[in-house]
Amino acid sequence: MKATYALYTDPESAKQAIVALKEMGVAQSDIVIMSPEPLEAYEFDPSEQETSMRWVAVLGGGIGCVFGASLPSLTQLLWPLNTGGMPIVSIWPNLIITFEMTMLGAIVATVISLVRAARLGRRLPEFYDPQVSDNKILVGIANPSDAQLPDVEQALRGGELKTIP
Amino acid sequence: MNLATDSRITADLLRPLLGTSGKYYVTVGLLGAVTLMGLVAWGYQMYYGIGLTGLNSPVFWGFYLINFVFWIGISHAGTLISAILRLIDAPWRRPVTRCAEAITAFALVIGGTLPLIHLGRPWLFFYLIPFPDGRGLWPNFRSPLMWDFFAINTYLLASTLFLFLPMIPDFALIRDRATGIRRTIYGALSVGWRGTPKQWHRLESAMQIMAIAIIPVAVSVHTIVSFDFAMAVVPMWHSTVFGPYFVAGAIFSGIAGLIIAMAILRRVLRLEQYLTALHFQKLGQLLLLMSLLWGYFVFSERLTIWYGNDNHEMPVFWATFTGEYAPFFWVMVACNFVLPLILLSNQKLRTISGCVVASCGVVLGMWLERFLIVVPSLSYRQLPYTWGSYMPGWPEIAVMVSTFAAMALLYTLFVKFIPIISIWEFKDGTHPGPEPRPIAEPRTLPARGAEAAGEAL
Amino acid sequence: MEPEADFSAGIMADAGIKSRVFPVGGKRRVASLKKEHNKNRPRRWIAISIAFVAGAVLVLGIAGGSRYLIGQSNPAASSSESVFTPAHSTFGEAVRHFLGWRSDPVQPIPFRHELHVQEVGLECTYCHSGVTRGPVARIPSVVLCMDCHLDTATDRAPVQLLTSFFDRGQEPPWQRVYGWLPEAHVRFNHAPHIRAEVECATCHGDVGSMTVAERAIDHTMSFCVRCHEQNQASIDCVTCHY
Amino acid sequence: MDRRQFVKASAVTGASASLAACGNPEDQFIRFISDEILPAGLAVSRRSICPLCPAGCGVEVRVMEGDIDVVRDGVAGVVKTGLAKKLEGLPAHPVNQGKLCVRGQAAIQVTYHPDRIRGPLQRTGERGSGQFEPVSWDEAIGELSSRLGALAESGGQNGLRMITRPLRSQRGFLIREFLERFGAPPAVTFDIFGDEVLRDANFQSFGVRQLPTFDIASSRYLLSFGADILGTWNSPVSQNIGYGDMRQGRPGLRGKFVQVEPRMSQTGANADQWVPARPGTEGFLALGLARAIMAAGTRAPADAGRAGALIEGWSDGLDAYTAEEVETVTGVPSRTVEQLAREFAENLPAIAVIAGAPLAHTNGMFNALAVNALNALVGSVGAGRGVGFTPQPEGLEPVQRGERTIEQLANEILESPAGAAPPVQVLLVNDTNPVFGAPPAMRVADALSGVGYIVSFGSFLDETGNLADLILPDHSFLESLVDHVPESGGGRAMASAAQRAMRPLHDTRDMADVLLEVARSLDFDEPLEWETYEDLVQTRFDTLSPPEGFDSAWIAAQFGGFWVDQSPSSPQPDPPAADIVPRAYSAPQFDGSADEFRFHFLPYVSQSFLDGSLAHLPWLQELPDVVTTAMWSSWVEINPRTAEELGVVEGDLVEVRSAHGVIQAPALIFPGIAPDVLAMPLGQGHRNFTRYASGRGANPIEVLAPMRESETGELAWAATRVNIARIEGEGGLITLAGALREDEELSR
Amino acid sequence: MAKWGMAVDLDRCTGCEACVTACHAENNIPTVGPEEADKGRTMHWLRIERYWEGDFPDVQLKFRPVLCQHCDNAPCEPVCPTYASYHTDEGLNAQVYNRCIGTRYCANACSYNVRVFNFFNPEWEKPLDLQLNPDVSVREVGVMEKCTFCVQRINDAKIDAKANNEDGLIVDGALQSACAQSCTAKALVFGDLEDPDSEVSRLSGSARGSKLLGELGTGPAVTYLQKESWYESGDR
Repeated sequence: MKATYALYTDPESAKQAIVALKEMGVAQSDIVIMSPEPLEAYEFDPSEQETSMRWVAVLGGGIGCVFGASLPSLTQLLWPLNTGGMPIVSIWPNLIITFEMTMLGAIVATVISLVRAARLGRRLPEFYDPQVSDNKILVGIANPSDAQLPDVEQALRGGELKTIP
Repeated sequence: MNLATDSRITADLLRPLLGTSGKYYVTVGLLGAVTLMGLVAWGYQMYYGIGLTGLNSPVFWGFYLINFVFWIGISHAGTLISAILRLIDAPWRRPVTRCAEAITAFALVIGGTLPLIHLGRPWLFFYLIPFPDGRGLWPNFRSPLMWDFFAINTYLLASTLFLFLPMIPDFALIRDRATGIRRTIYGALSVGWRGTPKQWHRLESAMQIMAIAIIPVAVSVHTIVSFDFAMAVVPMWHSTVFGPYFVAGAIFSGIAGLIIAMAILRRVLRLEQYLTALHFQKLGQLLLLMSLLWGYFVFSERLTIWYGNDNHEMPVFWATFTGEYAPFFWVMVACNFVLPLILLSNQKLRTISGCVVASCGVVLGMWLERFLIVVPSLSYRQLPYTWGSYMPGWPEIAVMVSTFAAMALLYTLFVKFIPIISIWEFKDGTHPGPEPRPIAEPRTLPARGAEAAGEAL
Repeated sequence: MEPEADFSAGIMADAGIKSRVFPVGGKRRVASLKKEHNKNRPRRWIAISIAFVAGAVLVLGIAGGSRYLIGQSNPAASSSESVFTPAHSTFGEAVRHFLGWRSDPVQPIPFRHELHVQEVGLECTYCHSGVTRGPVARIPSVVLCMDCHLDTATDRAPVQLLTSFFDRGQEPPWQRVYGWLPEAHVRFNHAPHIRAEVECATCHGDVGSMTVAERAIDHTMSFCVRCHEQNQASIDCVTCHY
Repeated sequence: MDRRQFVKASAVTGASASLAACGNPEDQFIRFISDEILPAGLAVSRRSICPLCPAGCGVEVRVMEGDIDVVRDGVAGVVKTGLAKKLEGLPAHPVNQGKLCVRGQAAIQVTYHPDRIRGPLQRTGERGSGQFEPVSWDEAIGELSSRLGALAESGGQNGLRMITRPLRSQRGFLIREFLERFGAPPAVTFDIFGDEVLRDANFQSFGVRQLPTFDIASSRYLLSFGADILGTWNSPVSQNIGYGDMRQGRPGLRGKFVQVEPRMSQTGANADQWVPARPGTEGFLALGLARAIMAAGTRAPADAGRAGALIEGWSDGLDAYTAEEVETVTGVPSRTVEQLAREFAENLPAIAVIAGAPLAHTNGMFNALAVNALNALVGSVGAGRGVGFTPQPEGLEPVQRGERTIEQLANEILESPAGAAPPVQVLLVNDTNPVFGAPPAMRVADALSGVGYIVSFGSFLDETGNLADLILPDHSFLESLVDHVPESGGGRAMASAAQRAMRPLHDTRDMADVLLEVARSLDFDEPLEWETYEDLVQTRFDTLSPPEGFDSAWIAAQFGGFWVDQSPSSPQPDPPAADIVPRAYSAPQFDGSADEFRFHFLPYVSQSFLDGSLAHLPWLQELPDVVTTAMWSSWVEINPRTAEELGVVEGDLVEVRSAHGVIQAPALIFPGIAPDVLAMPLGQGHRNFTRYASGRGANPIEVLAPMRESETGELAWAATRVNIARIEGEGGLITLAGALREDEELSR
Repeated sequence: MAKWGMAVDLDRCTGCEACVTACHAENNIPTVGPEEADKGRTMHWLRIERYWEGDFPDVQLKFRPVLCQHCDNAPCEPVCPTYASYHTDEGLNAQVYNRCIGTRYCANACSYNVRVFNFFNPEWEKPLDLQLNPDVSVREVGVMEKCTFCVQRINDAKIDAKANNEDGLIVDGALQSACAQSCTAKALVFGDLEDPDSEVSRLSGSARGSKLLGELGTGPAVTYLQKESWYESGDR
């Protein structure tokens, strides 16, 4: 694949490049940004500030809760043992199991949603530059059309320009 | 954003992963051998029977469960603390969190093994796992041991993930510097991390949610551990204060453990500038707080028992207060209450070494506390005819020693493969705002810095 | 906020120099890293071996020492050299018992059940006389066999083998086909099952049509429990385990 | 894994382990055809008689099929046979009515004991070295016969002696016949803690040389002077049964039980009132009560009849025994004396019992006579009146014990002139252990070493058996025909008999049959007319009148396990015509001066081991003594105050020293003992008695002085004074209990 | 459905300990030897507790046979994670050896401390093993065990009754635990508490009856009939 990008040593110039790209009409979603740190304060990509992860967690918790509540109760009901006059299903202990399962559900769901949302767990695409972890900030676009190319390079001039043929 | 600082941080924190001295192998070897000793002792005990321990009637529980409670307690250092610190977003948390969370993960693994060693027939432990077998038999969910089973496994999984997630960017960082097999491994571990704003943001919010979820789990775990005792009608076990009492104690010993670990890391990994006096100051204050809390719990527990003057509980009370177990009791009070009070309440004494000394005292004291909870109560049960006492057998001692060795071993290996301080979080902490910070005047390099690269650890 | 400020200052302090000390660039770093490894390799093995020797000494030291201090005596140790564990004679046996593996019985004489049941028309209880009265079905004594075989089928090889056992005053070393491992703690009683008119075949398969009896049915707990449930027999644990 | 290991493994994992054999040919082993067909997996019940004490309780043996190792013509293999699995009381038996005591329950271990002698042995090493080699029965019996034959020819019949425990079976009769017809003196019976004093006293008071049978169940007052009626003495099971009913068997009526003794025994622990009296003054106390009763006028001296007449001053109301006098002599408060007297006279039928230590003083006979008189005074003597005597079946009366004591025998051997032929050429030892049981002062061990040839019938290598030259191991009682004539415990004449309950495990033979075989080979002038011991027992039993439904008492006896005289009332023999010599109280004499030896030493018959003959049974070794909860050890009981004063705490090793010996044992703090008394159980301290008892604890007999009861010459084993000192060393006291007291501990 | 229980008349009990050995013989209970006994690992399912009261000469000794109380609300049952310790329909606190993994939690929870643990594998020096009762399994190392009220006898009696009695019920007295059978003073009485006419029901209803550690609310099936003093009773 082709890509054109520049590496910046400081967030400011990176931010400027992004603005420039936007100005020349590149959609935010097409701009590829990689940074060694969150640098959330710079809001490289305002569109990414929204997430539904906490609701996923709640859902996961719900599933865990149901499981945790049914596992002991059902086994106690379906395979009852004489408890010497005590109730077969013991609510209080089951609450403990339920609680643990709920939390487990929530946590697992969070991780799964993270993997999904952050597109983790897949092979590294060619379009990546190890220097990002040398504290460079990468700004660029994938598969620029030849028409765009000069403007893009113009927009990215602030940094050390690179292209992937 | 400052390139020089960032790369210096990167270099400092990656140093242990790069150089490996002979000392390191010797350490690992020794620790491995001692750990091995514990396993050997366990095998020997399985062969001849649990009778090799000092356990007897009436003291059916001994060192194994004391250490179980102890390590589960230690495990409350990490995740709980770092979760709280994350939520209140205390900036000084950044260098601390990972080594704290690592303690949790390892302590849980060790603590979780001890009940198995404690079993009379460990090879049948799978009876505890709820799975549909042909006999239509399920574990008994009424048993506090089952609650333990669930709670500890939940906690272990949760805190492992909690430890793992923030490591991903660092893995990516190492991936980009490594070659060959290492690159593949770290590449796999970094699950294709690129550092896009989306990834960063999702990671941050995931950590937020996990932090919220994991605190109640941590609290529940040690509460349930306390239920192992509180659910039995044994003198001085059957108590409502046990839940919070244990949780407080756990965090207490956890912080102490964390302080000791940090002090060692600081010295060995040359992290003086990352784990500074400030951190020990903060943790010291926390430790002092917990010490007071612990003292409050002990007082209210003891007072209630004493005032209630229950026939069956008083023998235990007096045995620990003035009787055969009194020495342990008073040493415990000294270590857990007096010593921290002296060392930590005073700004001058709350130095790094002061904190470490106090922490060592607390770890000892908290171990004694668990001993005093388990043994005296079992020695003095309701029927005086059955009273007895307990003396550990050699496998119990061997296993106990090896648990500490195992902790050190796991930690040593951990710091060898993973930066013990979260690099990206630390960097992130160094420049919160858009406008770059002024760079201080260049100063001459301290002599130590030069050879640092060569003989790291 | 006071402490944070001077804290970060601690980091920023000598930032300038650091850039010179550690020039950016992963590759070089990796190279030097490799070098260090080569440098360490010989030292490493020496170190490891030393460490393990030291460790072993430590193991024995602590184990033996504490044992001496506490004066642990170990009766089981002295009395069970001959067996693998106090509970099992060999390691293999321990594993087999744990996994419930049981090798098939090897019978000294190929006793033909089908012949005796179908052609001769004997009842099971003729030989296995214990079932109606008590727990044990019992493998019949050779004496019972000789009731008939003193003069029946004396020309057949198996019968002659049988007779030779009898003449030596010995039982043929029959091996049990069914039965539970001691760890199962099962106390089974045939009589009530017979009274409840449970067919022999229900639990033993159609032995009447086998030659040498084989373990046709695996007596797992689920097998017993299912049948007990179907027939409203007690499934209380201590009905069988005590 | 060889066959032995396989059997070992199956031993570990129990009966069902034969499974382990499946499919592993190396685990196959030869199985012989069994000659005993039992219902598979089912129990059959057979009868037997417990031999461990003279009570003679009937036993129901639970027998089930099992595998035993055997060697048949050189081939090792296993064979199915009936094995005794459990002993229960025989429900119909008049003595124990289906109950069995702790020792009877453990008796089964005698048969299966790992250290049982498995065949005849011949000494190879030095005498006492314990080195033996197995020999065949023919050789062994041949050896014995030839030696006896030689004796007979040389006219030295006197050189054959026999020591046996008191036997109440026909074996006693056989032994008497054997020795008589051989021309040897009668057997010496050895039973150091026997009740001869009481038998004599009963003979003088009531004309019956026998231990009494108590009707405790219907009595309202039970006053015991040192008698361990609920533990070990006389017929404990029947007495326990009676005691239970006395307490709670009669709605609305609960008898009172008073125990007089300086050290609280298991029996004393059950008393409503426990009265410590100075050792040896029990008789004085009894007469104090008698005086008070007579003074109260409820009873006249004449009521006591002959028994009273034996006490000096009885006829004129025993003025010398005022309550105050009693207090000064016995240490029992005069208030208590009057109270006891009142209660004893008011709550009839009332029983006074005396046995054990009170009779083992120099004035034991007087104590016994005093208590007999007290019984007679309140009219509780006679059939169905509290204190009775079980009539003995005519023709089956057990042999009275020989005149000579072990001590006399020992002296005879030791005093024989040096160089001369030893007076005892052949010594037969049957089921007794004088080397362990006799005080060193009697020098039994030395004497035995001077004996020409010692033959033991014992089943175990004990101290005496260790000195033997030839060991002809006897069957265990489960393996042999047993018979017994109970001395007490029932209202009517009775005799028990039972065939063997199981086949012999080892290559052993019944002592009686061996004697008969030897006798045959010796051709006496008047030979023993019985082929086997069974013949003998049968002929003897058939002299009894068979109960209806049976044509012979022998069959009846085997059928039910016992025979009971059907005749409506069994006659009491008349008192002897001998003239009456009244006795006056004489203070008990003690060996050792009170200032040098501060403490009375009180050895007592152990609940588990009796006189030590049961110390080899692991169940009894691990049985926590009910009063002290001690196991696997022996101990010295000390009053807490004394211990404090001596600076001794529980478990300390102490040295008990008398003028005749020293023993070491751990101290045990014992609130129920007088400050000037030390007590110690018998049974431990075996030098050589199986893996379970050897070298364990100390033997109190070793410090006993050879004091004698003044009239009968019996050993006064309670008349030794000792002192005690704490010494360095490991006490080795093992107790089960964690605390002495309950309420005090809990409300501390 | 029966409910098995026992009455212990402390006024009859003489501490003769016949029950203790009878229990050993019936239930294949091993002896552990002096070293282990010293560590407090004896295996008695039934023990006779004795307590001293007062000081010489006014000293008294109390005996109290203590065996598993087979509580209705047993502390040992819920704590077992594998249901090895559970409650049967007939009110027994059963112990299922093959299900036991040896957490020893039940032994802690039991306030009477009547559960014993196999710290080592039991050993019977041959030929002592020939005496083992085939009706009772031999427990191996790492397994908790306890008084079963002689469940093997209960099961046999039930099978018998089903086969032989027309109503299929066990006759009172026909079934006895080993300890009760041997008890010389008839202090131990075993039977069915559901059957109002049984000896044990009658005794359990006695005015002298009390439960051991009753204040804990464990609901024992064993009733202790307290010792009387002579003056209270006497002639009534």
